[in-house]
Amino acid sequence: MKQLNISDYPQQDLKERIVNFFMKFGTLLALGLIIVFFSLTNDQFLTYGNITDILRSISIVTLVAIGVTFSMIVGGFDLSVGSTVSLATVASGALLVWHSQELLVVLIVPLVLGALIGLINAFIVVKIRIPDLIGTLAVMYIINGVHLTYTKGYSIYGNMPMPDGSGTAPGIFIPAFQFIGQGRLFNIPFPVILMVVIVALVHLFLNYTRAGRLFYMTGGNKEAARLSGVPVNRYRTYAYVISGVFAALAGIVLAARIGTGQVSAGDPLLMDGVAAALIGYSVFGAGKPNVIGTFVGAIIIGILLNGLTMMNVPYYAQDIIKGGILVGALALTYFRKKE
Amino acid sequence: MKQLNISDYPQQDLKERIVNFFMKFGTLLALGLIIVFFSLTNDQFLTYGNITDILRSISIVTLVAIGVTFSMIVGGFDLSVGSTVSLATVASGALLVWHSQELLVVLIVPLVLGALIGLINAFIVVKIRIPDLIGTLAVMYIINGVHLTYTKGYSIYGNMPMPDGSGTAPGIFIPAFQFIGQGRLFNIPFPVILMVVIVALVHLFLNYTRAGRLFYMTGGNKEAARLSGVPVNRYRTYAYVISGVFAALAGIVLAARIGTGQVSAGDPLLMDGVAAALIGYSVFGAGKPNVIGTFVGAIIIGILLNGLTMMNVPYYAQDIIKGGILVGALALTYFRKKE
Amino acid sequence: ACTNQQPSSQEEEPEETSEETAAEETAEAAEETSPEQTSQGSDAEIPAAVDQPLKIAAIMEFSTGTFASQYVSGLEAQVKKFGGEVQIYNANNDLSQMANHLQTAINQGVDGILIDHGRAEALNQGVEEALEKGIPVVTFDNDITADGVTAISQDDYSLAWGTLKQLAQDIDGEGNIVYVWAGGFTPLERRNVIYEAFLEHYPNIEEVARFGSVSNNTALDSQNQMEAVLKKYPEEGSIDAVFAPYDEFAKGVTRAIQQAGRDEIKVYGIDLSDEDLQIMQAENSPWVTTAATDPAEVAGVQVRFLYQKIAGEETPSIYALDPSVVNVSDLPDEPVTMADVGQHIEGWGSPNAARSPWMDALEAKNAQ
Amino acid sequence: MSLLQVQQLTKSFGPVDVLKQVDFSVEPGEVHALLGVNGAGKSTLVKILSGDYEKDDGSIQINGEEVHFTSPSEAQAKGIAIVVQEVDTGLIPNLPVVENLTLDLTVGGKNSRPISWKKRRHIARERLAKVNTHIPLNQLIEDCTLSQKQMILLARAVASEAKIIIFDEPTAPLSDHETKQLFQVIEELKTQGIGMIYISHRMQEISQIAERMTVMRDGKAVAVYETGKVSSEEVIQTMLGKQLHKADYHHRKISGETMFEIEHLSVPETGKQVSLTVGAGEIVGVAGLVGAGKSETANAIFGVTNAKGKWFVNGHSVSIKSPRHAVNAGLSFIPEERRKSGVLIDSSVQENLSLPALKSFSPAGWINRKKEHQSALEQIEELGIVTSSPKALLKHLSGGNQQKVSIGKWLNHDSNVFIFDEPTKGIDIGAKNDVFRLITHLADQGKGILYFTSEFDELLQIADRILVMADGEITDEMQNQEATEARLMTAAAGGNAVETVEYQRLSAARP
Ligand SMILES: Nc1ncnc2c1ncn2[C@@H]1O[C@H](COP(=O)(O)OP(=O)(O)OP(=O)(O)O)[C@@H](O)[C@H]1O
Ligand SMILES: Nc1ncnc2c1ncn2[C@@H]1O[C@H](COP(=O)(O)OP(=O)(O)OP(=O)(O)O)[C@@H](O)[C@H]1O
Ligand SMILES: [Mg+2]
Ligand SMILES: [Mg+2]
Repeated sequence: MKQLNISDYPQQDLKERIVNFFMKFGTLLALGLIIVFFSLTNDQFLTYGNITDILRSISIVTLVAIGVTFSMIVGGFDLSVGSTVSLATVASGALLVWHSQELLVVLIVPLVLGALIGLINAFIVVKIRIPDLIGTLAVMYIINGVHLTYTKGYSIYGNMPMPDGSGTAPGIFIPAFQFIGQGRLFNIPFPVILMVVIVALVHLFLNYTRAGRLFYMTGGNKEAARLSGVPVNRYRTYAYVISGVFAALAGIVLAARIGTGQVSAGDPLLMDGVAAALIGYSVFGAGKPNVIGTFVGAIIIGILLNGLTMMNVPYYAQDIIKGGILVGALALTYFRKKE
Repeated sequence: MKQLNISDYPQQDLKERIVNFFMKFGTLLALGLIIVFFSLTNDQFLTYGNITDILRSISIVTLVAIGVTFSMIVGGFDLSVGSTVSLATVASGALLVWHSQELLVVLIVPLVLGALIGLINAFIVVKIRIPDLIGTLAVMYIINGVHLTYTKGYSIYGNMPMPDGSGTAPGIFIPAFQFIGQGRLFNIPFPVILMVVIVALVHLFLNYTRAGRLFYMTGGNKEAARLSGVPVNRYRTYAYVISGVFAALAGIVLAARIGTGQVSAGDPLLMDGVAAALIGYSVFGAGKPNVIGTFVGAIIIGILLNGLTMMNVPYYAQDIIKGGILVGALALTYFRKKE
Repeated sequence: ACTNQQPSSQEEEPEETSEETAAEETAEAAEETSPEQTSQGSDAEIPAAVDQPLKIAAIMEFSTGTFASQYVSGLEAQVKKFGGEVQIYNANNDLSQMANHLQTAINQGVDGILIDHGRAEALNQGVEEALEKGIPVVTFDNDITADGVTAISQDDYSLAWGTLKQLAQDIDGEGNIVYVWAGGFTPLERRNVIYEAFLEHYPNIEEVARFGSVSNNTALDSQNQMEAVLKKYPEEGSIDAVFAPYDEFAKGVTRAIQQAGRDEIKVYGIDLSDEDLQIMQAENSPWVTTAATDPAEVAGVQVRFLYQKIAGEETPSIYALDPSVVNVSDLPDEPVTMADVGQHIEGWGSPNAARSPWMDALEAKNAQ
Repeated sequence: MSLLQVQQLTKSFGPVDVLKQVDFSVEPGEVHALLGVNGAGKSTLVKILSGDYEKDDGSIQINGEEVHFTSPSEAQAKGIAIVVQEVDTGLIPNLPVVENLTLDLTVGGKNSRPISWKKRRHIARERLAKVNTHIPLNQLIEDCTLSQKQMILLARAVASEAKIIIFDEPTAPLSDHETKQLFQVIEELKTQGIGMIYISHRMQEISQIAERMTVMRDGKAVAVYETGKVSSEEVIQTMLGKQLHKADYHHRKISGETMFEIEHLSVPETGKQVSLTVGAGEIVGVAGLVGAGKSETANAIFGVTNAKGKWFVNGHSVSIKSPRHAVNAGLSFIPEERRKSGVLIDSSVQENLSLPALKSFSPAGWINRKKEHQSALEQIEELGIVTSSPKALLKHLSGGNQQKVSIGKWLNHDSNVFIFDEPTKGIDIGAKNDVFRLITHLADQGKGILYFTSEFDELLQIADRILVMADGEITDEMQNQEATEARLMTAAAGGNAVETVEYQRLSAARP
């Protein structure tokens, strides 16, 4: 066995070790400090009720962020997720209210739409080779237009008057559907259970299945992956489809949560989803997209919103803090990276 | 002169020539067809009044898009321009209304703020080396927060009640300032003159000066430019600063146009500015950011908006067309590009 | 084509109406003018200027929310009844776009312009140009004061005061309230003025929390933020009421309270739509009171004023619709829609405001 | 029956024929070496065998079975493994060593059971043990040294249970010690009946482990020899297609003035120090094997990397912290990776040519386009650049012409010292001669030339003085007349070279 070459692994001095520590645990440390701070300033912060509320409030963003994580893992980017959420929200609303469909249909159609949007994105990015950011931006425009055109700009709610004036819509948001967004199992909000299960499943999928690792390989070095026999374009396509499906799922949960097919409801989720996924890079010094990191990122954003609202900080000042946290997390990831 | 090497430049067959023609002139052709179509369907479309109106309506977007073009030329991206526009709009409003400042101050302070934001972006992207998209996204958050916090979420208009309840604001939007957005010189709207002059100047600057050339060289191949003695990081910094200044200028024109320091007014400009700059890639088959192309891109977007509105197409359906045009223009640029 | 005599007729009118400062009086006056016009007008003979398919432009600052949707339906319905065609120009919250749209409409040579929200500074220039070209303008909830423009409003001040008065009565002038608000929107800023005055007027009412943001997902944001506030004040009775002066706020807040089971907290909102009615009428709904005007009716009045202008009739320069305070307790148990709120709430809607006698004939003619 | 039988294999890239009817075979338990100058087509041949490229024509048989690969996985399925020349195309930089070592299990594995990382680590450790190496399994590839990466690729190939393993210059980045380990592994594989293709430029190694060798020249397999039955000189002559004459070198008169000098330049990547001098009008060649650290040294001299040391131009001390400083100090640099750092391929010929001296075309900041165009035309004429016009985009030029532009752009600039790093890489023989003519011309004008290359014959052809670099340090120095291929080779291989005093001093100073 060869001896370790000392000069290859120089003794880290204290400073370097501190820097390394912060790169690895800085984000979690920040999260911890935030939690400590909020629980000191407010004794209601660490109650069971508040914790489940925070988790419930981030469940939708987390789903979107997981989709974004997938597209980032294969080295892409999907800006169309926000509009896909909107489309799915409106689609499930329309199916329930305008067409009185049953639960299964209401769940499947939006998911299929999400997958379809993913395929369109993949076609544009993988096949036509338009850079991901720009291609998915264009798709975002188009989907926004489509869903607004479909509803003529109206939001959809139970027994609404039909936009074309043909009387009252026949359907309502049925309780079985609303359960997805508002129900509780064992006193835990259903969307929280959904989120945690999905985070766990995706984590297992990405780390313990062959397919999961192939996503990472595709993103890590497309050429090397191709030479190792990975069908990289297929996996890139999968990633966009998965991104679309997760956005659609988020849209369904959103519709169930607000009980309305609200137009453009998904728009604000894009930025938060992207932010969560990016903050995730820095968790455990992963330096790459990962679902646990994404989850932590979503939690940080959710906790900030909750805690700052409790402290009566106006929403716009919260943006400053959100941006600052983002820069901090990113600096941890990128500053020490050479080249 | 040496002879042409025939095998390097094989005789193009007809199909290839057609494809090349479309790559070069496809966008302009599309613009032409759009104009013909609208003028046939609406006899008010090609009136002097409508044409100047279209130009005036795109003047603000064009200024933003020129800034975006600069960041793209050096191979970067600036997502913070929209929020910079908002900040500049609010800043000039506040200076006029809350502080009754004179014209010069009202012009200079927002521009300085824009330059400052550019420096922050450059610091984050060039120095800390956070990827441009993400870094400027974070800055976008922060600036949004800052400008909203400053106004406490209020829009600023002449003699408004002060947000802190201390009576009525002393100042108004003075006519000299409003002239920037609403005035006319020789029966041409002032912002149109401003826009055309700036497009011309920037075009000359980028194509005929050393500095302009070095911007392109920096973006063309950072490493090669650096090895040729170009201070690439300095030019990247300049580009972000210029981007910030143009966004601030757009904010000033916007404030003068609407006579209000409207919070978040710049947000919608980001997407349109980016879209205009990207469409510009395909104009004359340039394949790279260029200010004439950007101008054409802004004109296409403006004409579409104007013409479609005249045809009573709802605004959301216009998004579909905008997205479609974007994909088309991009496909022209990228589809034939091999790896 | 049809408006050349109009400016002269308008010039006399404003002086008369502007003396009647109180909004309510104006409203009455306007209502009363209708029968008068019957006698002076031409026994339901349709004026030539309006007896043709007119092109009307509606310039809107935004169209999100159910209020806007129902307002648009109201516009379309009324214009259609008159045989015209209305084109909606939606600026999507972008004031400069709104100014552009106004210009586009003028270039189009429309017969009349309706403006919904927006700010005078941005639109004055366009409005003046329209008036110069003889295109009549009627605004809604906007601060344009140009001569010849009829400005209707749903009177944000009375809206806010109406619902706040109810709030104060219900909690007996004493207690902790939560305020949902965001700046940047004229109606909200106006309502805020009344709110500040309200706090001064009732020193024993204390604002314990304030939040709010207007996004594309206002209701959900409000819901999440209200949840945080509820968690901060977990004891029953620590919050007595929420003032949510925009129905998207009220929806989110209501949902948060319902899901937290904190039914003791009551919500006082502004605006009303079919969806809002459903939420308010739900069992044990915390949303007990709202102050509102009927958006469709606002639209109807606005259109009718415009047609009167086109027909060359005199119209007031300002007209404020009477808001009504809708208490759930005043509504019956069965679900009510916007169409029949009037049966239960006194003064809801004023279907005859700004109605000229020929309008019935015109509507009848176009119904065929 | 041969394990692998290649017949009449043909491949072209566009108009360029890279492989011309190549015949080639490998027996079980045999190491078959592939030799040839740069660009002879060795890598292309093995890339076809490993499924990276598709063949145009000809036949490939494995154990007599005709195969046609359209993707790397097909080749893998037929039992062919490759250790690629460019290690970075075989590894995923942001994933840990363990995962890269067991990549085949991820890609090719059939079972759908969850991955057990414990098992994977175990396998990875075993695989590394097989090649006698130890690398921390959780380390990311991007943090690995080049030799570690090479060993990982080796370990993976050995573990693949392939019938045929291809090594494309495996020892280039390896130390002597690691090379020995590799050879042990290869011997072991031989006993298992595995056939191996071994590409290397090091004659010594080949005679040590190969049974047979095929010499390639200009896309053709020109000869097959059995090792031991042929002299190195004969092989080299076959490789080059001509006798290697030093006669090509014309002794030039050099004034003896020192033009450029560096002292104790610490090169960050290699961790070594370098000192050298270049006289006015002198061409100083720096010879070294691939991976010797030449590019790193050249970059450090030009201020590309943040190196510390002393620079003297014309006897004046200058401080060089960035390429900009170097340019201002009168240095010019033609980097090895032309497309990456030498030229702007999306810009026009004219823009490339005027870049370093742009100031002289734009006295007041305003570019005199006429002058720029005129100067470009002159340059094109003088350098013999084949282009449709100065406005043509550089990417439409052939490699040799791109290289001429990469050199030509410095000619406008008032430079005293030219640093070339593998200037003939990827260019054909004609262009190569043009480049040599140019370099000699510059030297004749009294410029100092520093020429880094791993093509020793080139130095024999044009360098006045030759320094040899091994492992980041200068290990030998000779005048052109004293130089022989053998001496260069031994010094470059680092092993039993005549170590200079400087070298010993520095080694002693190292911790
Ligand atoms: N993808 C490609 N496209 C065009 N030409 C190519 C391509 N790959 C290789 N070539 C050309 O084919 C020729 C042979 O290249 P190859 O890499 O096989 O040489 P080699 O013998 O491996 O040389 P070296 O010793 O430098 O590795 C070279 O002239 C090269 O420029
Ligand atoms: N990607 C890398 N990671 C780690 N070390 C590297 C890497 N690339 C090069 N090195 C180190 O730098 C030294 C020099 O490498 P390089 O191949 O650039 O040398 P060179 O002499 O210029 O060879 P070439 O003939 O390929 O130009 C090697 O010994 C290697 O240890
Ligand atoms: Mg090779
Ligand atoms: Mg090198």
